[in-house]
Amino acid sequence: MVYLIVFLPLLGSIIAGFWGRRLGEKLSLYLTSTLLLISMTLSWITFWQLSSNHVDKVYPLMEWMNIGDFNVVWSLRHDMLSAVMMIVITTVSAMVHIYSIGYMSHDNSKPRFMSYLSLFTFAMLMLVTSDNLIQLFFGWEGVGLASYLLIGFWYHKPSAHTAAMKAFIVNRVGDFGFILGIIAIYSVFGSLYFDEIFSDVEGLHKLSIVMLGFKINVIELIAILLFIGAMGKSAQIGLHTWLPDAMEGPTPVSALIHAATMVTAGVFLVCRMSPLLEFAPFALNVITIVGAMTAIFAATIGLTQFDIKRVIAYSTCSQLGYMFFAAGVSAYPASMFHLTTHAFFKALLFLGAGSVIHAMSDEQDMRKMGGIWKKIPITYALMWVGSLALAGIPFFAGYYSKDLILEAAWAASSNSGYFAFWLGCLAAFLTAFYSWRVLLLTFHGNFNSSKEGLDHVHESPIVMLIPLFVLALGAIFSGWFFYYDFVGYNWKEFWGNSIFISEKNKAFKLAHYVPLWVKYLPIFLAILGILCAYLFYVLNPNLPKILSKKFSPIYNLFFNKWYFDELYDYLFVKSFIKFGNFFWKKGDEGTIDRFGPNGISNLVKNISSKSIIIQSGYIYHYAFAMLIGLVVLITWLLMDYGI
Amino acid sequence: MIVSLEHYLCLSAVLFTLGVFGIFLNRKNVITILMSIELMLLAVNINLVSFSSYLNDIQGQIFTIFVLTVAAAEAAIGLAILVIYYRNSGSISVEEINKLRG
Amino acid sequence: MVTSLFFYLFSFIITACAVMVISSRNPVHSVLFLILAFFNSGALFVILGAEFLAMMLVIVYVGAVAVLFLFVVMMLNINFSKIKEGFQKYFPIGSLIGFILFIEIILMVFSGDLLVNKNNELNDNIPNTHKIGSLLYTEYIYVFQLSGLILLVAMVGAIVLTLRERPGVKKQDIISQNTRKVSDVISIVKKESS
Amino acid sequence: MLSSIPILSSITFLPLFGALIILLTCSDDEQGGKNSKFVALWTSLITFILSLFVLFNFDNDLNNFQFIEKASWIPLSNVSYHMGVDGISLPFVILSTFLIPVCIFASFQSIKKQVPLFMSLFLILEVLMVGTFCAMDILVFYIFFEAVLIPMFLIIGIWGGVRRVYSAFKFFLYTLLGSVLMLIAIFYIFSKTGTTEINEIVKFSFPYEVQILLFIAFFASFSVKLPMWPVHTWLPDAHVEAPTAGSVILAGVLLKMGGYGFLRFSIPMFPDASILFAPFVFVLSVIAIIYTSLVALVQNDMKKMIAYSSVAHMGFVTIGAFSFTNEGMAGSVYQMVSHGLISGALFLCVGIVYDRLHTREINAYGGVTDVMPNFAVFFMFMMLASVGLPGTSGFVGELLVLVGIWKAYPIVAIFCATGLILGAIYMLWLYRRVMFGKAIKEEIVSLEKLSKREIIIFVPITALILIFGIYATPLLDITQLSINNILNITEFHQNKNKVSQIAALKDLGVI
Amino acid sequence: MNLYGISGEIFLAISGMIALLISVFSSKDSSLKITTRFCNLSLLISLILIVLSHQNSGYLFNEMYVYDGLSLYSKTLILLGTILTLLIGSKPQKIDGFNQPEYPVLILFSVLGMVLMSSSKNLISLYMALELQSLPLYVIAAINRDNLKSSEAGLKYFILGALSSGLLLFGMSLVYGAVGDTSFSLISEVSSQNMSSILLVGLVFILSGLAFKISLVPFHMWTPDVYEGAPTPVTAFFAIVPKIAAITILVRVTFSAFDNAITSWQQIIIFLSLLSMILGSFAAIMQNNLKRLMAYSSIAHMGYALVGVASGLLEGVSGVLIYMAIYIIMNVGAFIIILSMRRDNQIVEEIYDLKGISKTHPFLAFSFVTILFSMAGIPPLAGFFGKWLVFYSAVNANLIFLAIIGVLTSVVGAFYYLRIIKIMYFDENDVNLDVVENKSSMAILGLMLFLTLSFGIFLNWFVETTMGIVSLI
Repeated sequence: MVYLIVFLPLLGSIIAGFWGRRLGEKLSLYLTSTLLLISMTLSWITFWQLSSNHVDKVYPLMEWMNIGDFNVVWSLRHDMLSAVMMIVITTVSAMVHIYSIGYMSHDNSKPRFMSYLSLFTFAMLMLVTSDNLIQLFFGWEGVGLASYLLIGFWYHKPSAHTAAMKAFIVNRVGDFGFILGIIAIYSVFGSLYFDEIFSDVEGLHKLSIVMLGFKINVIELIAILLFIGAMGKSAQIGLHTWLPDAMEGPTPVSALIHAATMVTAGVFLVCRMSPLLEFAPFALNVITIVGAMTAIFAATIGLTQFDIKRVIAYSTCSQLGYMFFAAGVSAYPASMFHLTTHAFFKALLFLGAGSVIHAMSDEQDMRKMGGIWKKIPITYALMWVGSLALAGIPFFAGYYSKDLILEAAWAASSNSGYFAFWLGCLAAFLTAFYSWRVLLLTFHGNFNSSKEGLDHVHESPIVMLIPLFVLALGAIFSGWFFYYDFVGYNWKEFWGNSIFISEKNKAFKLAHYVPLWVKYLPIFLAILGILCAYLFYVLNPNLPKILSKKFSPIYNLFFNKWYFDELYDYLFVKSFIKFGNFFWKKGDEGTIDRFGPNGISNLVKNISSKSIIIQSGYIYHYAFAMLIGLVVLITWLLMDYGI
Repeated sequence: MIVSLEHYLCLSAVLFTLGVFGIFLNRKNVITILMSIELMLLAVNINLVSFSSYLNDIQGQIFTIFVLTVAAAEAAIGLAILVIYYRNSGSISVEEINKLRG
Repeated sequence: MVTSLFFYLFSFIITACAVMVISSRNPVHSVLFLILAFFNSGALFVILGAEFLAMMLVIVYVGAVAVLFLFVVMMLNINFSKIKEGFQKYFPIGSLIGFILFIEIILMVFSGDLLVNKNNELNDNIPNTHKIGSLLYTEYIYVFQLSGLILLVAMVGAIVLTLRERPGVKKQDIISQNTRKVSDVISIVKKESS
Repeated sequence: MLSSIPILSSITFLPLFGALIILLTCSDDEQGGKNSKFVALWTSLITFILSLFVLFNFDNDLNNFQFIEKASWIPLSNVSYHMGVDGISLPFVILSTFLIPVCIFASFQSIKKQVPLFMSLFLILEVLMVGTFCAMDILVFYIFFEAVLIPMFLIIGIWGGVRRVYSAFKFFLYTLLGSVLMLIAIFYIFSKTGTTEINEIVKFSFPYEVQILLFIAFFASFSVKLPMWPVHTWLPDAHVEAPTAGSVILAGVLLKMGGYGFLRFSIPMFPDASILFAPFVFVLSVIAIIYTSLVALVQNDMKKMIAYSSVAHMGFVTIGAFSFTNEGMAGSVYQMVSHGLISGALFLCVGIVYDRLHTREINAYGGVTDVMPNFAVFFMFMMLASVGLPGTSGFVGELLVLVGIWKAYPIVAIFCATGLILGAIYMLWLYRRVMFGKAIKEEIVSLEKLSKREIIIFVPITALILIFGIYATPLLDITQLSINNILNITEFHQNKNKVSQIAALKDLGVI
Repeated sequence: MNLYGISGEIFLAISGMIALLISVFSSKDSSLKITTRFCNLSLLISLILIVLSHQNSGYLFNEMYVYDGLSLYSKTLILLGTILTLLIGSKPQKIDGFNQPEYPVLILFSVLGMVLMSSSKNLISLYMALELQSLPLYVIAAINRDNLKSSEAGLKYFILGALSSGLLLFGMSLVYGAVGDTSFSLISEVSSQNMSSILLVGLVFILSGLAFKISLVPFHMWTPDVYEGAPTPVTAFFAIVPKIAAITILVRVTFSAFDNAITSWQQIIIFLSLLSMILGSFAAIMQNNLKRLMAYSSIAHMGYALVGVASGLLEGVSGVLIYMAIYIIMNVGAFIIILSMRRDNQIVEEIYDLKGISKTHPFLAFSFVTILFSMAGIPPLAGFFGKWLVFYSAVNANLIFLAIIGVLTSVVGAFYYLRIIKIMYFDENDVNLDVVENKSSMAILGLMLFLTLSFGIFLNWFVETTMGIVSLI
């Protein structure tokens, strides 16, 4: 069954990709969606089976490479972690497939799009079901590729393919760390299989290597390297720049890849590697701090953006920060829990936003929207659901998971934990604020575009709304539905061996026993955020402008995304080109060629033109040359002889 | 004998060197060069004969005869070439024989 | 004593003549000095006991070679060429090299390595000419034949290069002379007598 | 039965017959061109099939050369014509026999003048390449190795681009200069050991100082051929000017001769020197990876860019070979094979658009995807393979190399891995500029789609890249034992007392 | 006296004189043709006679003449080379401006000189044979007597040749003085006991004189000028045949007469070889005249060949001998092409005249390319094997630096060979070259091409033969 789950999407992708045009658009659309639905159903079934019998299984496929100890086998691992991921992936993916039928109706390369989507799903499934790190990396890169293809789907748009390229390359930076981490693991453990690694980790965690004269603990090094990989994929601060730009892709893509699944691969990786990370306290601290900083940092940018999808993208970024600091304080189940709930509500938000954009005829700027809630009431309602879940308003999905994360951070009672807690709370406030900013700017107030535009606004077709409903169900109920299993007292039994928390790290255990104010503070802040948003964008619409003028440096900082793009542009893009040109013109042509081949050949030509001067044409010169030769020889030999 | 072999060898060395000088320090005409060559051969002959005489070995003298023969033949051919060169260029100045070079 | 005196005299003359040969501006003078040098060398050969060679030298060189030179010099009507400027700056290095060569030969001569007195033919009563004659046609017949070939080649070469058939000059043509028939040449024309 | 047929010689010299037939019978007109294409294609295909026979009969578990043929050549000097394949050479033999028909087929349209000569040169090239990889006698190896210059020089020079003369000369003289020193070293080895059998020489252990000098001589040859930084500059020029098929074979096989040489000669014959020079090689390779990647980034010429990327990829090869680890060396071989396929295919891609538009300027393109969708797929695939996406053969090679070098020098691995990022940058940047965007320019809009012939060329390469990407074991199994042999030698020498090495260095005045 | 051992030479001498008569008494228009044919025939017959008579080895005329394997080998090469050059040069002679029927006769006598030279075992016979060889060469260099260049070439060749034979003679006189005899065996005896300074200086002088004949730097100065100035068939002859005799006698002098003074002459040979390789390679780069280029190329080649002598090993000598065979093959091939070059019935000899020949005369171009690559020493062509053998012997003799300089200069040399290839194949032609393709020349070219391509197959035969020869020196 697991085979089917994983390979049905691939089948769909191949069929749609190669024969899509011949099959006809419709057929390929339905085919891929159907296959995905089957895959989804099967994954739910396997999930139930697993949660009832708790038997982890590895389904081997075939050998990949085998040289000495370096042995990799394609195989599908089915344990709780992957099962959870599988249901998330297949569900969201199936919904997005269906949604795309409607959303992409105006596009004329639908088969290609569906093929990419299915390919992505396949890669993601390979990632989560992998039994070893190399296959995981395969999936990891595969989703990167699919993301690249999908972001650049509208390759006519320069911004789209630039964004695609950026996504791929920034991810590559992360992969750089990841692959080195994998290799380091192999060099330490002599194996790439999770089980073997984890069983050895306890004995090896004190091992260290010397690098550039520094003695570094290997496990810490590995953890950091892996985390770099996770950072890239999950758009953590520093490597986040690609995510907002990725919004150039079609909205279903944003929902599937850049909200629900692919970006959470980093979180998945961290959770998957939990048995190893538990022995790397320093790395965990780093993860916590980076996660917390991302949470707040992305939220601040989200405050100021006007592109509806970008705001949600930054929100995703921020939420990923939550997941990471949860993992950083060893609350992996909480992290996974938030991952799951977030997948639903964020996909919902994106698809909702997509619905809005669809309604607005591909307009994404919130300043050009407003007051359209009456025209698209269903979308409006569903967006409310999503926002409530995102803000962590009680009894929506986000509430359960986010609160738990903050509690765990507090319960960690370490410096980094407190740091994460306070930043997380602040981010919760900001989250609520910008969520409602989106809602209010988009649906309320006056329509800020042309009249015809307003007339044109229409509710999305049913095929787009069904997925929204399904996801809304998830956004509302997945919190309490999964709470008990994922993070409840029974969590150990539920997750089985797939997540490991060291006895030393008690944050997760203690998360349920935090002071009350810790529990209520986030809710309070969220409500406060909503109220502030109401104040800013309904009661006094001039306030944002006044504030932004007053605090223009900060506003500009936020609005320009902390100048990360500019910084990178200056640091890397420009300098790479500068270096490249320097090496090419000055290095290759100016030095190597000039003094190398060209230099030598010129030298040879020079010597040659000098040497034919000897051949002057005068007999006496010729005779003289002979004589010199003779004299030199005689002198040399006589001196040798001893006269 | 009071006149030792070294004397003759020195004389031949002088002649030989003068012959060589005549070839490459000559700036006048080719005939002088040909004559310088004859001087060199003369030096060789003096060498051979003196060696022959002091070694009391007749081979050197026989060698000398052949050298003389060859010298005559060489002179004949050399002068013939010189003549046709003169016919073509109208000059036998050493300075002007440099159409072929490089 | 007398021998050495004569040796020095002849040597001096030879050397002086050699210098004149290469330095005299008039090629005719050069040839004449060359002849003088040969004469003196012949004298030296006599001192060395090689009378036959001395005669050869005079006959072959003076009688044939030098005269040939003289012919050519006269025939070619050579201008006295001027010494060009390049010569001056070239002279020191050239003479230096030549001088080094000379010094080295002298050094070699006086290095004490001279192997003298082989004395394998003690019987010195046989005259020089006789000795040469007896060897030349026996032991050295091979080389002797070679020298003949060389002379033949020299002759052929010189003729090939210089022989010219000018149009309008009458010369022998043996084949056509022999194959001449009366009928080709003489035609009898009947003329009416008046 | 098998041993009675000189199968390797048949593979090696069969194309020669094809070349002779073409040279003797085909005139330089249209009909002759057609005939020559036909003969060349079929000859190379038959050769390929024969080589598959070798591949399938190759025994992975036999720890020695196989299909050995030996004929005495100069008995007085103990030089013999000696052929055989082992795990290291077999992949390259197959690669050569595979790429030649591809190249010949690919140049059916693009070569317009002197077709028979072109075809016969390619067949001769095949003879020499296969001979290089099969030779078990170092002199025979050298003869084949060096002779490759002739056809390649002519191919670049006659059918090349505008600056073909400069490039052809640079290619020829650069590589010749590199390899003549090796010739002297070979003579030295010959005179010291009295044999030219590779198997015998490996057993001979040279004094340390001698090893260093010999190593340098061999290094001069192979590093130019490979090419390594800073002797790489001939490669971009040669690639840019060569006709498509020439570039393919240059990148696909000729560069590999350098890497093959390191594995076959430098390392096993001079293990101590190799160990001594390994850090030096790493430095050069790392520079190559970073430096040439950056240079590739700023190129305006597609072929030049891919050429620079080849230099960077070859950096992995040397790093892997000199890591002296099982994974590293296997990765090095794997990387070579995969790079042979990938860069060959990339050059084919460039050739396809070049045939249509007659420019290699990246800026002249844009939006090609619209008009040539199939091409876009293939190009995309090759690009991703070049970037080293898992699932393609490029990944396996790079991964194994990284694994190997991490075991030896983690810090080198870190630098080396930056190549992954940089590679992605320039390849994506290239793809973006050529393929993406709107097809506005008129000449782009009117581009022809891929013909059947072109698709037929791409399909097998793509399939191979993919198969090697997801199922690496067969190729790794072939190379395994041979690499173990080399490793045994180097490990033995690595464990030798270091003091003696230092003492020897002092003698040489290095320290 | 049993003259069987020298019968071939005697036949040659007599037929030379007969040829002279034929040239005089045949009709003017056809005399050159007839004489050439007669000479070719007699060369062939004498080759057969020599091969037959040299089966055993022995001495004649008081050890002045020796017939052995070495002389057989070199005589075969000389005679074959001469026949080939006469064949390839026979057609275009008229256009080249000379019509003297004595031309083949002179060549015949010169060849006789060479043949005898390679059999010399005595300084006197060596000198005489050398002169017999040289004098006709001076004449035929100037044989186009109405041409200024040709006569200048002859004049230069003559003057410098006379100077060199003066040096040679001076050296011989010194050696005679030091040894008291002129036969090689005695010289060898004395030099083993006492290598005096006189003997040493004599050796230098003798080697200098021989170096002139082989045109080794710095005694090479005549070569480019004479090659350029002389009519092309003559140049072909100069470039190919005299070198063999000179190299042979050099080998004899070094390995037979001065075999015990190896340390002395080795240095001289190394010096000459180094300079020749370097100058030959470098100076050729700037040349645009094909004949001149071939001159420098031959200088470089002689430099390479001498590396084998410099090694002082017998296998080095064997390498040299094989190198000479290869040298003949390549040069005969190259000169066929040079001789075929015509435009509007005019001789052309600039390399740019070859432009685009690859299209108009593919066979010619292909052959020339092969030969040029072979000259550059690229395997698997003949030239490589020559270099292999000599450089290997140098390495064997621990003269690694010499070998390294050798290969480096051969890379430089490759440059100018490639330049010709570039002109033939890479450049577009504007004016077509008319090519005089006569059948015999093309057949010979085909043969040379075949030998160049497949020399590796015959290599073993050559190695075994020459090793057998040199082991008896």
